[in-house]
Amino acid sequence: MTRSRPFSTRIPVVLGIPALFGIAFLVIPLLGLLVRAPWGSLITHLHEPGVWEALRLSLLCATLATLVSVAFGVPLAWALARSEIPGRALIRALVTVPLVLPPVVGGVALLLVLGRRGLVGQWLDQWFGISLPFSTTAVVLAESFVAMPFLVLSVEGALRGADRRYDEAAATLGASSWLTFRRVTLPLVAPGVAAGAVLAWARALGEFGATITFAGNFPGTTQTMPLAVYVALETSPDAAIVLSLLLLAVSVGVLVALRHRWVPTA
Amino acid sequence: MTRSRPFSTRIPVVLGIPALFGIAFLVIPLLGLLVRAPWGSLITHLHEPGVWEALRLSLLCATLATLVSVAFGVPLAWALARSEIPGRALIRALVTVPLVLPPVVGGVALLLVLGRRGLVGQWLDQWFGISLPFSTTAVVLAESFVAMPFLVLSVEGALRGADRRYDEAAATLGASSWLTFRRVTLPLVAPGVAAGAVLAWARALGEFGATITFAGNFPGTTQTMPLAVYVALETSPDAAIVLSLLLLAVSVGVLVALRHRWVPTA
Amino acid sequence: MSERSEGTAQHSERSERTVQQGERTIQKGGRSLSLDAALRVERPGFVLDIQLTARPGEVVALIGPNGAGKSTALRALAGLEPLSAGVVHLDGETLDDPAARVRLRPEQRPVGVVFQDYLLFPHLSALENVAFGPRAHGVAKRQARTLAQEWLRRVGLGDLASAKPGQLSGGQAQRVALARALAVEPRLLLLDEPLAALDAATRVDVRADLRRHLSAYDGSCVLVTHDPLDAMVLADRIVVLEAGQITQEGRPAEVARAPRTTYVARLVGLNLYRGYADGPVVRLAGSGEVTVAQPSTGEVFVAFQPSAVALHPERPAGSPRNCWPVTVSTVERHGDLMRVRLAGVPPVLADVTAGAVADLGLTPGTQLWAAVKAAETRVYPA
Amino acid sequence: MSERSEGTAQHSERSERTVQQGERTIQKGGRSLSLDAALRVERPGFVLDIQLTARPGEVVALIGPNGAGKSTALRALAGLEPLSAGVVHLDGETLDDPAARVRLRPEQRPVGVVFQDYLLFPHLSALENVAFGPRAHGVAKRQARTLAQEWLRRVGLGDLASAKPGQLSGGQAQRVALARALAVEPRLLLLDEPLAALDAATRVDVRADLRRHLSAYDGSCVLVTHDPLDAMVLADRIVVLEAGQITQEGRPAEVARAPRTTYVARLVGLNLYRGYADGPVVRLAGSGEVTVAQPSTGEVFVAFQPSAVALHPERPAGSPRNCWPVTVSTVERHGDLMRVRLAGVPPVLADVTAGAVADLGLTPGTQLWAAVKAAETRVYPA
Amino acid sequence: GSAGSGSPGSTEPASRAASPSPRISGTVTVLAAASLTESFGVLADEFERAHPGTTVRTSFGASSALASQITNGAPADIFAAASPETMRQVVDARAARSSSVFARNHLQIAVPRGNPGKVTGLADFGRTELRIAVCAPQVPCGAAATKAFSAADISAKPDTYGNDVKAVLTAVRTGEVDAGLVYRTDVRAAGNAVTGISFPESAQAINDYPIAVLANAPNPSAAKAFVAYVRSEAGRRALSAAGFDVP
Ligand SMILES: Nc1ncnc2c1ncn2[C@@H]1O[C@H](COP(=O)(O)OP(=O)(O)OP(=O)(O)O)[C@@H](O)[C@H]1O
Ligand SMILES: Nc1ncnc2c1ncn2[C@@H]1O[C@H](COP(=O)(O)OP(=O)(O)OP(=O)(O)O)[C@@H](O)[C@H]1O
Ligand SMILES: [Mg+2]
Ligand SMILES: [Mg+2]
Repeated sequence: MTRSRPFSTRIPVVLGIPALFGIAFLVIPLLGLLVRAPWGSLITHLHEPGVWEALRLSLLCATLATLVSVAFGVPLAWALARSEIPGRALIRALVTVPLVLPPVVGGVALLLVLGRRGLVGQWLDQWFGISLPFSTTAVVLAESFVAMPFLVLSVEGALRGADRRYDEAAATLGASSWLTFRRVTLPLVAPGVAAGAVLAWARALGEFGATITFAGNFPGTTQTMPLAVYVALETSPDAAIVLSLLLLAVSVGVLVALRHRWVPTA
Repeated sequence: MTRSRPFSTRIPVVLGIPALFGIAFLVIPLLGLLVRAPWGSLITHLHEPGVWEALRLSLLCATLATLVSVAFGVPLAWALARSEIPGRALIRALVTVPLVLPPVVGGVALLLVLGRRGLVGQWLDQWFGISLPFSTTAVVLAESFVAMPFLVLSVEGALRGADRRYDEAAATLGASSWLTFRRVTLPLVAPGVAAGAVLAWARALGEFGATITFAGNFPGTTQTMPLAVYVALETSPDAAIVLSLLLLAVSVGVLVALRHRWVPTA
Repeated sequence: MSERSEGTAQHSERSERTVQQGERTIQKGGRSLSLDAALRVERPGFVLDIQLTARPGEVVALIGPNGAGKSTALRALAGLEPLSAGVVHLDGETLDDPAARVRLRPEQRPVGVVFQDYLLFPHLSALENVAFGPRAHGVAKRQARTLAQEWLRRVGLGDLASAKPGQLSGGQAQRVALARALAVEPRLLLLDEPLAALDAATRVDVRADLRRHLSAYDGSCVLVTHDPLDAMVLADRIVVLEAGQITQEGRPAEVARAPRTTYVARLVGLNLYRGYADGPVVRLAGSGEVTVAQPSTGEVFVAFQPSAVALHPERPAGSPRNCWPVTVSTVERHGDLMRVRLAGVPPVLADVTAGAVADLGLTPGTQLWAAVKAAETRVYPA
Repeated sequence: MSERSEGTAQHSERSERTVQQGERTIQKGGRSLSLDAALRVERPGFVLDIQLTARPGEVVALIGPNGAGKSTALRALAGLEPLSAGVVHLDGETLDDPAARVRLRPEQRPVGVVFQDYLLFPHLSALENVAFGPRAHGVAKRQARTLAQEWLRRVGLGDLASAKPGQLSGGQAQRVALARALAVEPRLLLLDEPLAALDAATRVDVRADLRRHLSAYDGSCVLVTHDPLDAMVLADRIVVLEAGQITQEGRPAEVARAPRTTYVARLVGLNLYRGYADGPVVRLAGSGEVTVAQPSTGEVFVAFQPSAVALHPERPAGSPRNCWPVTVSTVERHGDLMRVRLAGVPPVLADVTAGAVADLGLTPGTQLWAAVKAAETRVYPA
Repeated sequence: GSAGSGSPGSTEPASRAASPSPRISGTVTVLAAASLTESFGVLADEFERAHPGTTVRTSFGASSALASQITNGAPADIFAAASPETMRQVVDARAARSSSVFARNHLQIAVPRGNPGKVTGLADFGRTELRIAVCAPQVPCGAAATKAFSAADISAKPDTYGNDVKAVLTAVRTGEVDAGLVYRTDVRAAGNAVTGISFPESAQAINDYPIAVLANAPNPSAAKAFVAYVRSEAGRRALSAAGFDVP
């Protein structure tokens, strides 16, 4: 009879091997980048103008986009999972559209709606003198547009997996559906929301196509790291690799540091 | 006292309004595309050579990439959520790397590893005569690389939300951890897996940067819809919009049709 | 006088609620119904269709076999289960009336519920669970916490206020659930087996506490329980639910004395038969007949206690009017006595001493004669 | 002889298990221990530290107040809770021994568990839940289903085989959980309140069924229960667990007759005091003294039944040797009688008739004299 | 001037391109800059017709991405880049021996339909009230724009830097900016959605398109024939039609 060492959780082989493959598949390309990175000229590349500015802007915009996604995406996920709104299946499918849309086309679509001559944008411009494109706001909007679906779908999945009877218990205690949502439903699906927020943040951080099209690429206001990487690719692939690694290092660092927050201890 | 209509689930205003905003934000840009689409020349654009080929290839590759992601991503998610492997926080953060990495750089990284002269690819070439890049397999790999993290993180979130005591109950009935996983854990987090698979599929369907870099843009073997859209943008932006809409229509159609499968009835 | 502890379902008429209930009876007398409900819930393979009423301050015990629809009835009253027909009035207010398209949501109903599986919010501490209801009703945070602490103290968990439900034992969790439901001071209290997980000693305390609490407030209470003693001690009226229908209803003592279904008879430990009386002889519905002391005519129930059944290895001569051959199915200890389940026409339960079991060599399969004196039987119209 | 129904915790010595247990006793006599465990589990604010043994075929009832550690002990035996020290041997095999770094995983232990909250797999039907264990043990699909169907039939749920747990009532779910645990035919069976949610009538059947099943197989069984009757009927030995420690252990009749803690005394409905005996007078540990019939010396327990307590409005003259002033705290119905909780030195429980309650005008706060004859007390060494 | 290692025409005299080639067959794989999509599409069809038995596989993408593919061993025959810079990366990696410039592209001002900003020349790029888009200086069209501005002695006030020409062109097409600086080929491809305005300084803002047969070309003979075809009269015709200058 096999005897496990005391107090260890055993990973069955049928799960362990694919899991190892999965990790390898996701991580080895990163190793490829690290191996080929121009370690000699690293410092030089990091001191090129605008790099840190772009990093700051990336982190800021991705975080704001995540907040926007949470603010609107969580209620949307709740409506999809819990309420009986008509055409739910269609709405759910439409929510995935920004994922499928090639990002450049997504940027065009945003311009068509929010641009100076866009469906909504022309009125914003005319009545309030607000012009969104080519501003930092536009970066946040573009990133929110591509990132929100991740949040919505993860949170909806988590909500469907959660036990609705806790909501019933809250209702019998006199809690309105809003209070129930805030104090019962949401805390119960916190891991799902956290996972969705991480997905959204990471996706926003890496967003490129929609941003360049809708928000443009102006150092200091709209040039995020992926745009800087793209520009660098043209002249010096080495610099592009260095910038990508910087972006990765920062994001991995942030996620590891946040660990205790986004992975609630059970 | 307010009286609700019989048997309707009420959406509280504080949730309903942001949910509406969320829907509008995600769907109106699509309307923008629809309004500006060249309805007159629609048929012409749809009959341009290679369009249907590209669509077929897109659906095929995205589906295969989703299968790959599920096969490797679910075990990985399980290992992250349930086992005590060392360095879990770091692995979890590294899994998000493909999200953050600008996709073109992701493609370069894949080339660095799996290319004919790559870290792994050179051995594949030398020993087995296998060359991955610029093949349909490369498209699937590139799409899997960007799509798998979505699956892993959604499923991990769902696993963390699930009640582990059912696993304990299965163990006391003599079930190995693999049987428990297959017959108890996995069915319990089915909504999370479904949400993750949808995310991964949609993301794979829209994948562009890593594909064009790692797999090239050869009609019939590696030119998926987003690449076809890119090519069309060069010659006719109208055609690009039509192709994007075609891609969207198909993906929304597929998701609505699958609804009963990926949204398990509670 | 010998000691009788928990579980004695039998009731003498003397033991009416004269002590603590004097005032309540007066209160109730003058008032109309507090709860007045007709519930119909349809499910594939199951229909619940009952009338349920309660006067102010009255405690109604809902008893019945597993799957009879007790929890379903409570859920319907709480607004968690849509009625397919019927109506729920509470203190003159309409909570539910599908025909008039009126349906208050659960949170709009002044109803408190203890769920059969507690449903404590797993992410909140015991204290926060109990404070949740008062908070939802607009009580200030600090005050709600004080209130919650007080309720926890009352159910004996004052020192576990900060424990999460996952860190509570089963009985502790049930006590928190009870405190949580009581803390909102509802006008209708719905308790689904509120004492099932409590240990026997605590149960006595909590039952007494609940008793005191229920007498103190004039809302109605519907209590589901499987424990006959709980029903006897806590309830003013017992409603027996079987397969979605009410099969008997009445004061605890009445129900215990004159059961009208096999379920109730087994609950209170009686042998019960239905039959057609023609003078002193009742022809039973299954088959067989029983001679009784009080002659009557028409459809009747015949009941007698297991202890009234004498067992003999041979056909006895002498006074017992009822005497028939039986075969032992099982023998099990039952309190001080051994309870013998006997197959025959009719089948019957007998309580005998352990000594008798040994003397008669009772094991499953033993053939015997059962004898019951007519004087021991009770007859009442069906 | 009057009928005593469920819940009577008191036991006369006559009612030994002579009937169904003849063979088992012989079986056991010849064999060594089947389960031999020392469990130590440490948690913040709670330590479980007990020795637990069982002979082959023996049923051990674990009773004790809520939060005593009963479920924790079962979890530790099943391998779900790591031991911080101790050892678990089953039929000579070591299941757990942290010192030797041996620990079998739960699925490697031949142990079946019924959890307090059932933990039925929500996505599988009742049948599939029961078939799960046999399937995991390698039984072919068709055969496992036949087996499961048979088990469901035995717990009376043959026609609910295809229902999902969400569609079962509480009691139905518990019966499925019982069938599921029994279907793997484990060598050690751990039952955490397996009958708590069953309705009183079904409970009698399932209890008898369980009794029969437990006598049929020679694995050991540890049973957690709050129902004294379950413990008496099902168990060969009772282990009383309080605050993580064993406070008493013995055959059901012994425990009922000579409780050693207040918890057990309340469980079986006795007044119990600890004190120092010096001849016929026992000075109680709290304060007060009791005169007893059997003189002795040293630390002793004194026990007497609530029905042995007489209540008087004035200090009575005459024979009772023990007589002291008390104040009524609560009065509640208890079976046929009323149980009066009295504060005084010492505090005491008295059972009186409803008539006496009315005559004496007993309401909380009434001042009385309690009297107990020395002949009614029982004394045994502490 | 050419930035590549070979001067124009150094390897393949134009005269030989037109002459009937030796029997060639098989597949030619061409990696070409995205801006060549239209013209190379036409050329590939014509080449296949002229040489029955051959197939031309084209893969269009950003020159830089194509260069990465080639240096990582892409099994291609020909690389046609949109900038000498990227070609040099390939040559430096010894993936191609030499290259030649086969086309030039020069800048034009693009304005939305109706020219709302009333833009007439390069001087308008200094007007702060206008919304202006140009390419980022690191990418070829941006480098060319910088040259044009310095030649005209204008300090341009762009509101956004496109990462490529298409980003600038999209901004113009949707009316987001009043003027952008793009290639003439792009203005032509965009049809009547944008108006092109030529300016004299564009002569200083020219971008060269080099082409090369790759060192590891699987089908070198057919590759040479295709390059020759690009440089032939037919090739020049197709390129000019798309708006390129042909040397
Ligand atoms: N969600 C459901 N869907 C379908 N049938 C259900 C559902 N819940 C319960 N039932 C069925 O409805 C009937 C009544 O169930 P209910 O829970 O009301 O019984 P109960 O009287 O509370 O029983 P118990 O004493 O075992 O708790 C049962 O037959 C049960 O199987
Ligand atoms: N997961 C946990 N973490 C911390 N403490 C716990 C946990 N589970 C139980 N406890 C505490 O451990 C003690 C023993 O709990 P256990 O569940 O074993 O009690 P029990 O004897 O089964 O009680 P009950 O009769 O109420 O089911 C209790 O005080 C409980 O609060
Ligand atoms: Mg129930
Ligand atoms: Mg317990």
